[in-house]
Amino acid sequence: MSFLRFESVGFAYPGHGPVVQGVDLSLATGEVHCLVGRSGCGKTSLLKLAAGLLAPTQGRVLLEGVPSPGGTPLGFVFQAPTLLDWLSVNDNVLLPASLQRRPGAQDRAACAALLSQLGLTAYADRYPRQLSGGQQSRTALARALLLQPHLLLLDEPFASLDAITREELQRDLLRLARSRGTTVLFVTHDIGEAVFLGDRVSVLAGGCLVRTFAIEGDARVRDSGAFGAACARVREALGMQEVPA
Amino acid sequence: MSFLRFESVGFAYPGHGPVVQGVDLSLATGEVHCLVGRSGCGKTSLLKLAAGLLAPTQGRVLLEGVPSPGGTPLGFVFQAPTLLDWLSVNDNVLLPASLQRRPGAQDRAACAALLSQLGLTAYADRYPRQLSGGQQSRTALARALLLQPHLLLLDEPFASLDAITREELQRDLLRLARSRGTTVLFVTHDIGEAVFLGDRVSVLAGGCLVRTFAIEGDARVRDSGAFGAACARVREALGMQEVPA
Amino acid sequence: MKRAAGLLLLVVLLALWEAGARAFALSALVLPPPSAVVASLWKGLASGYFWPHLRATGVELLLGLAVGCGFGFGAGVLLAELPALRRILMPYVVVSQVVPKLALMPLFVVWFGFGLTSTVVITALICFFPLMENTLTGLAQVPPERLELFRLLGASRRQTLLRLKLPTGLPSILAGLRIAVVLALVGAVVGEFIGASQGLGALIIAAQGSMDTPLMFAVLVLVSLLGLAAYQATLLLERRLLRPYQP
Amino acid sequence: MKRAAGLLLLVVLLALWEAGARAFALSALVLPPPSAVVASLWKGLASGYFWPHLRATGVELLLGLAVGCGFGFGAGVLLAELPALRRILMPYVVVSQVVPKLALMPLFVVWFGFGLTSTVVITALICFFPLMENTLTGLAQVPPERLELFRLLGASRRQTLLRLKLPTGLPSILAGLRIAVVLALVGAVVGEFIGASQGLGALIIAAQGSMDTPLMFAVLVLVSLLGLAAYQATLLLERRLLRPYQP
Amino acid sequence: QQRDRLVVAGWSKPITEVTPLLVDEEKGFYRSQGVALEYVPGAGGGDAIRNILSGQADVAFTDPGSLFAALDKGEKLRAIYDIYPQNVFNVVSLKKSGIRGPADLKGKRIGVYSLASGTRQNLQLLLHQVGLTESDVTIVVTGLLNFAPLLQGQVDATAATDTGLLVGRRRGLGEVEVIEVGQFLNVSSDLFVVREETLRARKDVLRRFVRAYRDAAAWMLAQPQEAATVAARRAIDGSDPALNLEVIRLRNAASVSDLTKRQGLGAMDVASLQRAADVYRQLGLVKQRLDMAQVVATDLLPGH
Ligand SMILES: Nc1ncnc2c1ncn2[C@@H]1O[C@H](COP(=O)(O)OP(=O)(O)OP(=O)(O)O)[C@@H](O)[C@H]1O
Ligand SMILES: Nc1ncnc2c1ncn2[C@@H]1O[C@H](COP(=O)(O)OP(=O)(O)OP(=O)(O)O)[C@@H](O)[C@H]1O
Ligand SMILES: Cc1ncc(C[n+]2csc(CCO)c2C)c(N)n1
Ligand SMILES: [Mg+2]
Ligand SMILES: [Mg+2]
Repeated sequence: MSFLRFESVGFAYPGHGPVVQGVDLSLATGEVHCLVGRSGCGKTSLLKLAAGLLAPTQGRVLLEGVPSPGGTPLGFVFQAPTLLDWLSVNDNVLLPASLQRRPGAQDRAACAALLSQLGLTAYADRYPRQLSGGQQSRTALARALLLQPHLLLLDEPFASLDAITREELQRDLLRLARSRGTTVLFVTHDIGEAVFLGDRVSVLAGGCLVRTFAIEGDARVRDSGAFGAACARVREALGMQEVPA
Repeated sequence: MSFLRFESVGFAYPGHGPVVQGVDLSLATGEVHCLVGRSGCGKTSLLKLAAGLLAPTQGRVLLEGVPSPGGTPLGFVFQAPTLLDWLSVNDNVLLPASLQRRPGAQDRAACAALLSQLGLTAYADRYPRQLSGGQQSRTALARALLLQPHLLLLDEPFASLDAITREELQRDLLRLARSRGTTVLFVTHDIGEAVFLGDRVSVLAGGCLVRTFAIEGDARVRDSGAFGAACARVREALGMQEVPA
Repeated sequence: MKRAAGLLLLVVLLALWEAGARAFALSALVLPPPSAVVASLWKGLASGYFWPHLRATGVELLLGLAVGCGFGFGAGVLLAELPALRRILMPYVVVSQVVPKLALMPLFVVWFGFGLTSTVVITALICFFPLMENTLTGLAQVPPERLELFRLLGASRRQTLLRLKLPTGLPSILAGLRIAVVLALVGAVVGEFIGASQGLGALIIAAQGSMDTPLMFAVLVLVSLLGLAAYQATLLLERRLLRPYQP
Repeated sequence: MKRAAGLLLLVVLLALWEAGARAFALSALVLPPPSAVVASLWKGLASGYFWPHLRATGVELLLGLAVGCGFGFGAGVLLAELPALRRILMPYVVVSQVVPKLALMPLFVVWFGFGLTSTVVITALICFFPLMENTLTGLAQVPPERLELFRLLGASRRQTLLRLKLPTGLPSILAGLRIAVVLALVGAVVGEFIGASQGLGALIIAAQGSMDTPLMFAVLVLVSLLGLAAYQATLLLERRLLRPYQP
Repeated sequence: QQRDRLVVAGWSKPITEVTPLLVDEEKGFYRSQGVALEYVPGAGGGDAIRNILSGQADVAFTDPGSLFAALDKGEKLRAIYDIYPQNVFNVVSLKKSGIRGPADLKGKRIGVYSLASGTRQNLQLLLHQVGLTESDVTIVVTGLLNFAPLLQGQVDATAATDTGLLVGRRRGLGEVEVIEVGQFLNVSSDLFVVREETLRARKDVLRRFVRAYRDAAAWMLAQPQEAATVAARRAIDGSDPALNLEVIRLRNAASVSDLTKRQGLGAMDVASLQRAADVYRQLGLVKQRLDMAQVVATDLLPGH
């Protein structure tokens, strides 16, 4: 059984034309699936459909066999970091736990570990307004990871991070997903990132899924020829002529 | 005389340690200068110092010879698109003009041209909340460009754009800056972008300018070896070991 | 459906009141049954007795509201823009509010003369405060990034106020207006208790004087209807002004 | 500095008032000079005459404020969460506000008896509304993304209210509280105009009855001081609660 | 000893004027009659009557105007004691205004406390005596501080009571012309009124109350000095014993009449009340013909 499944899903915002059309896609448990596509093609909408934040106007979205949102614990990173201004970084990260219980020592330890992994330990007591843009994104990421959800829906989580942090976090994310069997749906504009992270990469255009590529294990090494070739195939599907060096 | 000049500039947010230290930098008129650096290293703060939104706690920032903010018309793109919710895309883009005068036919034409160039024509009458993340960034960019300012301060303007749009806009921006002699200070996390756009690329770390590279004209071609070499040098200055294919 | 539920509730309440008044055999001087109130209301309306009073109160309400909201809004803007002034003037504003207008009415009459002016002054004084407080709070709610944006765009103070702070604070300001409208009517009616020989407030006192409780309640019904109309008008205005906020 | 400016203004105003009262040789009946007011104030305080009344009003103010704010906040939350209820109940709320409490006082006396209860009810009724309106508005100001966040985190309705909507609406709610505090004092004093033999309101009426305008103004000074203290306490509370909002 | 609780609803706060109701602690007039007396305040004679109708009080301290109005609405009420047989209302004008008699009031602006007050009703009575009505003058509501607008020239005359005029004079009213309504229609100013039902059910307690009040009033007549001292403690407006004394002197004067000299304090003048009721009817203040003989209950007073 697939973990997350779109069945000919269509969606339109009330009063506007369709932004997602006839999307059929299923993610196996533990799969890391990347979504690329031009700005405005419907990636965020698809992610929100997966999370059950939007209800499909056509078809259905199944999460572990039940219409989303079911009971599956999921982590979501919004495209813009959505932090609560009146909570410190620490409390923002602990929010998912504190909504379920009094955060215990274990939660606090998990939070501290995430903050340290994301280079935010020194900022744990600051308020969001006192952070740089990238620090805010990382806080939002830490929050999504805190409860070790079975499904991660990430909307360009690394967009405002520098190359080093970004590559570190890509590796961390991959390790984490593999070790815990977390299913990941990952939206990105960076084709290299998609190829590096994804078991499969889907290309979305005008709300339709135009192609899905399976990425072979040897394409995972960034300076391999297979990596470059996979990137080239995705770029082509996106309609880009030029290929990089 | 340099157009924009930092003279041993230091800055600290009240109650916190310094985030910008001893920065000396000057941009010639018409120069496109890219700023790269790890998340939290002080790029946004430096940009705000240039704009006069922050006042240096040490040294001074001179814009056309006078302490910033002087009278120099400048365009600023914030790291997060800062649009006014109650105005349509059109009105958001026209805002800089409408704060100076009743927007005339010329302003409206400039706005329409920008929207078309940025692929937003169809969205001119929408409100910001009805846009995708990338569409919002583009709206903010259009607003910064509307009045053809002499100085552009751009804080990761293309971060949430897909590769195609991004490369198109990079070319458009370069053309525009060259033709009008606009000085540009451009913050990005994408080293390729920095090398492609910049006449010079500065690397910031912990609030200090650690290196500034001049990019030769032949490094401007993306699939050239010079481009790769320039990228590699910047990566190295940033402390990245690994080099791409 | 909702309208029906509302109407049903009204009918049930009135029936309970009528039944209560009958069951406890309460004197009509204490709590008249709704039937008596309706009869009195009808008589007053049909004979034209109420109209001049309704008009007088309506005019005072509108004038007082205009003056009070004008000053309240103006003061809110001023004190929001000049925080130093706030610390100095706020005590006077608070004092002007907590001092019962009813007690000062005799002096108002001495200062402003009888009739319209005094009542309008009271009305304005009363509805001034909520609008001021909410304007003050609303204008302060602008996110700092947007203020930075306006600074960068070289917006004047006036423009920042009119085109950024005001739209941002609008929901809060309109909440103040809703409170102000309601208080203004109370102000007008209470002002008429002492300073006037016309208007619904004067009518209430006159009815009390002749111990005509059904008449008094009939007038209270008129006051309520006037209040509901004014509140509804505010809601309509609000819906119009806030349209771009809920796309 | 600001404190000094404020004090200076006060002194200037009082001096003007005193000079005016002397220059026009106004009868104390029309406007007593501040010196007479201060003398009366001093006498009342020193002889202990004022204390029981001040206490009575203080107690009513606190009780009325607690009840009124409790209900106002509760109603605001309820109507914000159940918009259908809002359309049905709002007319009753508006009516309860525009009907002058002074006119209803006799009924309150019938229902709630004399003294404390009636005055507390009036006070509560009066300060209920601004808090309700501002709570209603404040809770609606949550940006939709944050609501989505809470939905995703599986927050219950209660949690969304307590941990998202409430903190977001806090500035607006506190503006409502500032208005409520001020209105509550007016409510308590006006309630005492009719239904009480104790309290600053009763004292005002008694002073008017014996045309002792200096005494009346002295009591008004007490009312003002009480109001300023209550308002200042609200500001302090506000500063504490809003601390995380202004980092 | 078990005492019977009895609540008196007044038209005012517990002020010096009603000292006889406030002195039980010191003088024990009511205690000794086995009555536990309580006082509830009101703002006007109408309040007092409403408070007995709603069961909040047993006895109303109210003016005849309010009594007539309530009777006119069909309430079953009985007057049991004439507190002030003298009409204490007057119309005050500045000397320079040239108003000497009621006829001079035509076309003038005249202040009243409120549209619901006895000052207005008595002004109407006065105007009626010289064939004028309210529409021949301009009625202006001034509130309790009614002499301020008179001094400032915003009204030409103002309706007041004897105590009002007294305190007004003390506060510097100056030379004034006073037209006393009592000169034209000397009807009682205040009565004790009860519901018929109360009279039936609690006749004995009421009788003891009336006796006690009469003793208190007699004491106030005999010992005005002492009364003024006690009032300084008990009355909300009594902080100045010298003023208290003057107020008490006026109330003492209003408490006695030829009739009371003959029949004792509180004696009811049915004929005078009937005359007043008839005038109220002519004025349109009441609609029905009221038969005061049916309303007055004289059998509570000693000597009956
Ligand atoms: N308002 C503030 N108060 C205190 N510290 C702040 C504030 N804003 C930013 N900082 C701190 O200053 C440092 C530099 O911030 P800045 O926003 O300039 O970083 P940046 O280089 O733009 O990072 P990013 O790439 O993540 O946007 C960061 O460590 C940040 O935590
Ligand atoms: N609330 C809304 N109402 C109407 N249209 C909307 C709304 N939100 C998004 N859209 C439109 O739906 C389309 C898809 O939006 P979506 O946010 O899914 O794009 P995206 O692929 O995430 O783009 P980006 O890369 O720019 O974030 C866009 O054209 C956008 O204009
Ligand atoms: C001695 C005496 N003085 C004044 C009044 C006051 N008063 C007279 S009638 C009335 C209200 C009528 O509804 C009021 C307040 C009084 N009763 N007795
Ligand atoms: Mg998106
Ligand atoms: Mg930044």
